[in-house]
Amino acid sequence: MELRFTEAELNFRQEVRDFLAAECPAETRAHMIAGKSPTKAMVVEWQRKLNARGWAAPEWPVEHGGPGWSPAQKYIFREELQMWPAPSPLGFNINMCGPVIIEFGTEEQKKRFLPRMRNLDDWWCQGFSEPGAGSDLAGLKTKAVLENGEWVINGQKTWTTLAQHADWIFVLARTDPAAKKQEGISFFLVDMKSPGITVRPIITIEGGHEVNEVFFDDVRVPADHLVGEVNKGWDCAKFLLGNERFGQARVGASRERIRRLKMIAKETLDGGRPLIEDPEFRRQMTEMEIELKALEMTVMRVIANETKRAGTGKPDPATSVLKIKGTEIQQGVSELLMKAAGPYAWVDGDPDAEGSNDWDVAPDWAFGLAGIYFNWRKQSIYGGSNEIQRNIMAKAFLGL
Amino acid sequence: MELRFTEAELNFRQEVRDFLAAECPAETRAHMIAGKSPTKAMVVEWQRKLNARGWAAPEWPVEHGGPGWSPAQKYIFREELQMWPAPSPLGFNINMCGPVIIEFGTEEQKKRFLPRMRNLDDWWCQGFSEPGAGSDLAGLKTKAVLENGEWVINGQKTWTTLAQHADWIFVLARTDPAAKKQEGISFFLVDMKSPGITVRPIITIEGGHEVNEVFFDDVRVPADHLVGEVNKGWDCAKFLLGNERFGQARVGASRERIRRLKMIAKETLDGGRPLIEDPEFRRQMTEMEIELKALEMTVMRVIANETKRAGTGKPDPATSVLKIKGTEIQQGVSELLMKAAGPYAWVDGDPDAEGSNDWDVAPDWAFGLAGIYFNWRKQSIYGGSNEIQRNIMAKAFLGL
Amino acid sequence: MDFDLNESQSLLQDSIRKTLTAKYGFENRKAYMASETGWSREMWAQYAELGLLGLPFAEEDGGFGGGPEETMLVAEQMGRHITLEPWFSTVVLGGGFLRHGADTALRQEMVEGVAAGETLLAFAQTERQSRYDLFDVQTTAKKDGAGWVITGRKGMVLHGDTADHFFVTARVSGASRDKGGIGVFVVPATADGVSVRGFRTVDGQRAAEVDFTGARATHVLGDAEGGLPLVDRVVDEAIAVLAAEAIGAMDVVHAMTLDYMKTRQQFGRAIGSFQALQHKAADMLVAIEQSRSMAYFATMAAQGSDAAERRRNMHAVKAQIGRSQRLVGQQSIQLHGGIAMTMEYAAGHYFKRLTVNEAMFGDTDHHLRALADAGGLVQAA
Amino acid sequence: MDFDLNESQSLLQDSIRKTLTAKYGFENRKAYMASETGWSREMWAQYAELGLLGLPFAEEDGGFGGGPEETMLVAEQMGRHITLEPWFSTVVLGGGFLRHGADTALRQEMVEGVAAGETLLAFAQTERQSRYDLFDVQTTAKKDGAGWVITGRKGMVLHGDTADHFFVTARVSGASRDKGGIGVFVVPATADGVSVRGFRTVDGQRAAEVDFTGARATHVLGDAEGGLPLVDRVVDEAIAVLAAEAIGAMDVVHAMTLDYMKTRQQFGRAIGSFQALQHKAADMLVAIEQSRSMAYFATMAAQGSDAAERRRNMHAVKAQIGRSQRLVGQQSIQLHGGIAMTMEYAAGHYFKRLTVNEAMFGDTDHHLRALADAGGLVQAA
Repeated sequence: MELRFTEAELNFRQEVRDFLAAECPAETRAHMIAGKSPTKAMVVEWQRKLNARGWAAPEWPVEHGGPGWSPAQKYIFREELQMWPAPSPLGFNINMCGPVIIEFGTEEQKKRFLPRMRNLDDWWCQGFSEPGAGSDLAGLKTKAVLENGEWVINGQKTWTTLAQHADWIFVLARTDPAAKKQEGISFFLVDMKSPGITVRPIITIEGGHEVNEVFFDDVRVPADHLVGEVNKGWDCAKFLLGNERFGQARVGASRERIRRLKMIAKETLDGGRPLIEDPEFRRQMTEMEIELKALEMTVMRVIANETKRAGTGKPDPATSVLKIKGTEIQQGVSELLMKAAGPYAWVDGDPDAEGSNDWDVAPDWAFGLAGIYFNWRKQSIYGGSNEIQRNIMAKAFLGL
Repeated sequence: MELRFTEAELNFRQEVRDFLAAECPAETRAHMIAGKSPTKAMVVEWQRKLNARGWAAPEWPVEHGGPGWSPAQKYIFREELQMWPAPSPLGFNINMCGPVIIEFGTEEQKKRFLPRMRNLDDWWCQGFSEPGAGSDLAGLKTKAVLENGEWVINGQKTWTTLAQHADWIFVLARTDPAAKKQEGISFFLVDMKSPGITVRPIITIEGGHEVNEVFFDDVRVPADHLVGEVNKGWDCAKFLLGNERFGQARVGASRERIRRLKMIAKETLDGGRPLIEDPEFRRQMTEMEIELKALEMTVMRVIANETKRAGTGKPDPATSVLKIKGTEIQQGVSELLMKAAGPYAWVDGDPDAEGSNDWDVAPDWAFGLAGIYFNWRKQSIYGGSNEIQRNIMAKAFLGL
Repeated sequence: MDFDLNESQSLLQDSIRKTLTAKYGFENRKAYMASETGWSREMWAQYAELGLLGLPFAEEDGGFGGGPEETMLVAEQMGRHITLEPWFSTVVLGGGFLRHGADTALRQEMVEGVAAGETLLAFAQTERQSRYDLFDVQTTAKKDGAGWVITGRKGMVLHGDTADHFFVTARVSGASRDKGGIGVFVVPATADGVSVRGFRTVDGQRAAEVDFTGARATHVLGDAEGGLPLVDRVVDEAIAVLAAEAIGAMDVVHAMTLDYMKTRQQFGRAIGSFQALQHKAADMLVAIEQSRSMAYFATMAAQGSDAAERRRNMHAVKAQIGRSQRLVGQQSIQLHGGIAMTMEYAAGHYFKRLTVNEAMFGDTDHHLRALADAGGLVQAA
Repeated sequence: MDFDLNESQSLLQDSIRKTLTAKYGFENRKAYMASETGWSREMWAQYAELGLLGLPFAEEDGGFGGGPEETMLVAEQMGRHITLEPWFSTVVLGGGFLRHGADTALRQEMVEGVAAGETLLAFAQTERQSRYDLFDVQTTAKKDGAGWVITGRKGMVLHGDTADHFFVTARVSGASRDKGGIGVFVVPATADGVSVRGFRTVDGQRAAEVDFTGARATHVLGDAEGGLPLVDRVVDEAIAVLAAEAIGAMDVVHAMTLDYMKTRQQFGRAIGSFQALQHKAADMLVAIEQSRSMAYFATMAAQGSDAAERRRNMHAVKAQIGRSQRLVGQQSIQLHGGIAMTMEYAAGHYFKRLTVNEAMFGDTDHHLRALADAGGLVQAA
């Protein structure tokens, strides 16, 4: 039993920090500290810097350009980026579609897509959810029919994150309408420039454009853009979702937000004194900190078990904690940030946006805090709602 | 719309307070302030004083010795007794079995039992729950068979509160084994001195003897001790349980406990200062107070609706709040009481008991506080657990 | 005790309900929000016609003599439609100052215009450092001849961008957080030295930051150095109104959630058939019913003559309903899932309004602490 | 990072597990509790035989040189059986003072007896006014010739009724709540001026109130006016042990709850098939897994050399596990229903132990506040 990081791991952490200090653009960092999502240009610029350093695809095998890191190094890297904060390697490319192609794709597909993914020459997006298939993803209705050696896709996807930036989309579609639910689904790679694709923005309640509807109207896809076997796309989907071990724990991101919260709470007056001196506010913040510390240790336990469990397919009960607690902490901190700003959190909009309000009306740090609170309600909904997580836990770990 | 008590109601409140001041024995009051259940002698003495005043059976019709109060007066009476605190009229007699006999009983039964119930000449207890029939009461298995003009009862009841004090028990037993669940059940009045009845104590986790198992072994019951029609006992049970509108709100009792809590929090030091000055402790206490105030108003709404809804059989959604919130508040306050006592809450036992510990080892007010906390976990379990309440709400009020 | 409406109250409720149901659907509301003022002049005229704008004023002042119960009914309906018009700022806040603080002359000057929908009012109170403390005032009022000139910056002035007159708290004497030395002054929006920067709030309302630079007040309400009790009284009434608005909004978003649960299918069943979700919906009902009780209590308690007791009660109201509305808002989103995260669906807008309503005139933590510091509601033994 | 046991740790865990499984069933425990001492002398001898009592002491002192990880394993098993013997007071608390505070002579004098199960120790700390503050000491130590005499009353001394020696905090100088001026003294139970009143605690353990009236100490540990850092260190280690005990108890009561849910039938189904109850059981698992993580952290952090950081970390441990164990304890009762409310069923006893464990050396609120006052775990930006 050894509950500490090794010397080498601590050195690696410093190496990552040094890289961030040297290479992450100050503008990107400031933008993210203010609570805003990095722009497309920021993400692309950063991903290419990571790629130049060989760090663009932490989870990939070395032969495909991965850095060959241990689970602990991957963890350190992920958390340090979140804490800085800097953009993470683009999830659609690196954590979702890339690993599926590596696992199930042809040599041709690997050669064609993986290097461009790593360098963000292509921005990918995910075509899974549909209006009638959310928690019940296998209920999807989009269908693909083989005609003259090409697949013809018709249907509608929704909640497609950042489809407006995307060059490619990976799509689950039903290829055997007669088969049972999970069977008869296939996994396709589709060029977003294909005729018949329409992207329609969904504006979320805080006013942001993050997700989209994507319509497929007789979209033709070459036969070699199918990944794995026909009608076995559910295997790809399960594999992809199963890779999401740590994605929603976001320990580093929460730590960064708590730092921000403490800064704001020092600047805000409450009862004539800095808010951070209010015992009740401090208690609420401290509760987040203790759960975050426990979550950090939980992540480490899962990491330490990774190698051992590899191949057994037996998930660690601690894994299921990561989504629930990770999102609870993030939502809790976003609520505290909004509360800390008091009445000034109510100012709508983005101070940098064209034709926006005159942004002298509230302190700089107050902007967007309510928006983040509203937007982050999504965290307990997407990626398998926290209720679905509890169902899974009851079945998989509790035997109920 | 008139959201206040009338002058007459306020005068009535004063009348009740004057009566309590004049008649409720100081020893009984002190005993209850210390958090202990009143002894049998205390309950009997007080019930007889109430009966002498004509207040023993607030819910009964005047013809059977009820005081003829309005719903508001009943509320005021109930809450003032709890707040004093003084024992409430014995629920088994006055709120449970009495009303059933009044509604379903024969003239003979009324004459024989009601006056003795009112004066607590007979102490009643409730024979409903069984080991396999808790939340699912209609799953009961105790059976009664008619033999030579007498019913013969066999079976086992459990959670029978204060059966050790009881002269009589009202019992649900299955009289038609072929009928469907709720059908084929009858309601019996059984003398506890009948041969074949065995009472076995159940000691609860805090060490108290409050509930019992009651075994029926060929217990013979005269035919005229059946209430209502044969096989229609479920109607009596439903009626009885439906009378439990306010029983678990216990607003007055919670207010009394909060007063006690404030007293203790003034005497206890925390961080070298009275605990009541600690902001976090005060916040927790205040949260109880605000929910209690809302609950008090909710009770009043239900009362105000009583007359209007009488006969429609349509329950007020606010009613379902009373059990859930009432028990949450009581449990919350009991937790705060224990916490306030700090390490001294850990001393086990009753300072008045024979051969008990030397009770100088902790401040007087600390005794039994952990025990009450442990014991009161029952509140969200019995009388239809809070989960069952939510099921009922979902069906009856939410249409889910 | 009687929680039923009398006949005239029922008529009042019906008339608002019908009007808003007909003209304040979700699509209407979007159009109103997109308009130049950010709310509907047409609806405002309707409110005037229905008598809502003059409702709480005495008949001799040109009003209809409605009491707090009538205002509660209006507020609940406004909450049900999360309306955008400046009813709260003009009739409740401005109207509160007129009713409780203005002399006959000022009432005669303004009430008629308010009742007719011609005069809009706003309360300029919040300052950068004040957060939720009504007595934390740095804006100054200086005697200048027979009148007063006001200097200072007020933020988050609800509907400050369309107001004709501001009721402004300003300090005549004492230090920033002294409870004495504060007056309530009336400053027309057209006065020299008034500059207004309007913006939208996250729940779709309008607000403004207002600078007063030696702006001349037309009136002072009562004692220029003893205005705080008046502010407290007006705000306590406003808290009762916010409570009723919250009830209306919670009722609607809860019903919307239940409807969705009954229709939305996942795993071949309506999601409303899942027990874990049923229990969450039941917990929302518990919170709403407790809040409804508290809103009744608020309407009664806001009229209390003992200012300290009244404040304690209103702290309790704000804290209890605050907790409830946060739970109801968050759970309504959670139970809907993704759909409620979109601008095109109504639930999110209710959630946003409930969020702002919770924090207005002090959030849950603020009032919980204030009540705790004041000794709570239950007297110690 | 490696959370796996090495071979000797696995052997240790197996040996305790086997012994306790065989000899510490629920019925055994009841019998031990009903015995004269309130715990089992036989089990105590077994612990000695297994090497548990000498485990954490250095080999040169007569111990087995076990580290904090080994102690954690023992504590977890003790928690799984909610044992009654004075292991915590003798080995963890008393042992902690011996390891960190005693000179070679005292260690030589006592460790062997402790390891052999012949010497029992207790920590006399709590006073009426002190609540959970280790530095709030009014008991006095006065120099008398070459030694010290102790006067004062100590309450809630765990296993004080069977202890052979007390480690007593007493004030040599300064005011009641000064952090300086406190020493840790060793007083034999047989010394003149020591009087002990034993009692049972609500979770079935034994404790005592102990009066010292001019009782002569046999030793003082280190600096007689600078003993608080030693107390802090010993208590921080004890907190890590309490954490591991809580994990053991939570694991068992959770498993017991799941078993019951699978067998108990209501409405014709196992109650474990109801989704709302499944979700509660899942929430318990989340809490337990988070606590398990925190218990590992505790074992590591309690060894920290920076006392301020170590204290902050232990505050976090106590607060996080405290919240979790309250939830797990309460929910295990709720999910069982009535059966768990009875003395004859084990779950209630776990609930009671978890309740006392939560408050020992400071309850959740205490540590949450202490951590908040110390600036939390995350550095501000």
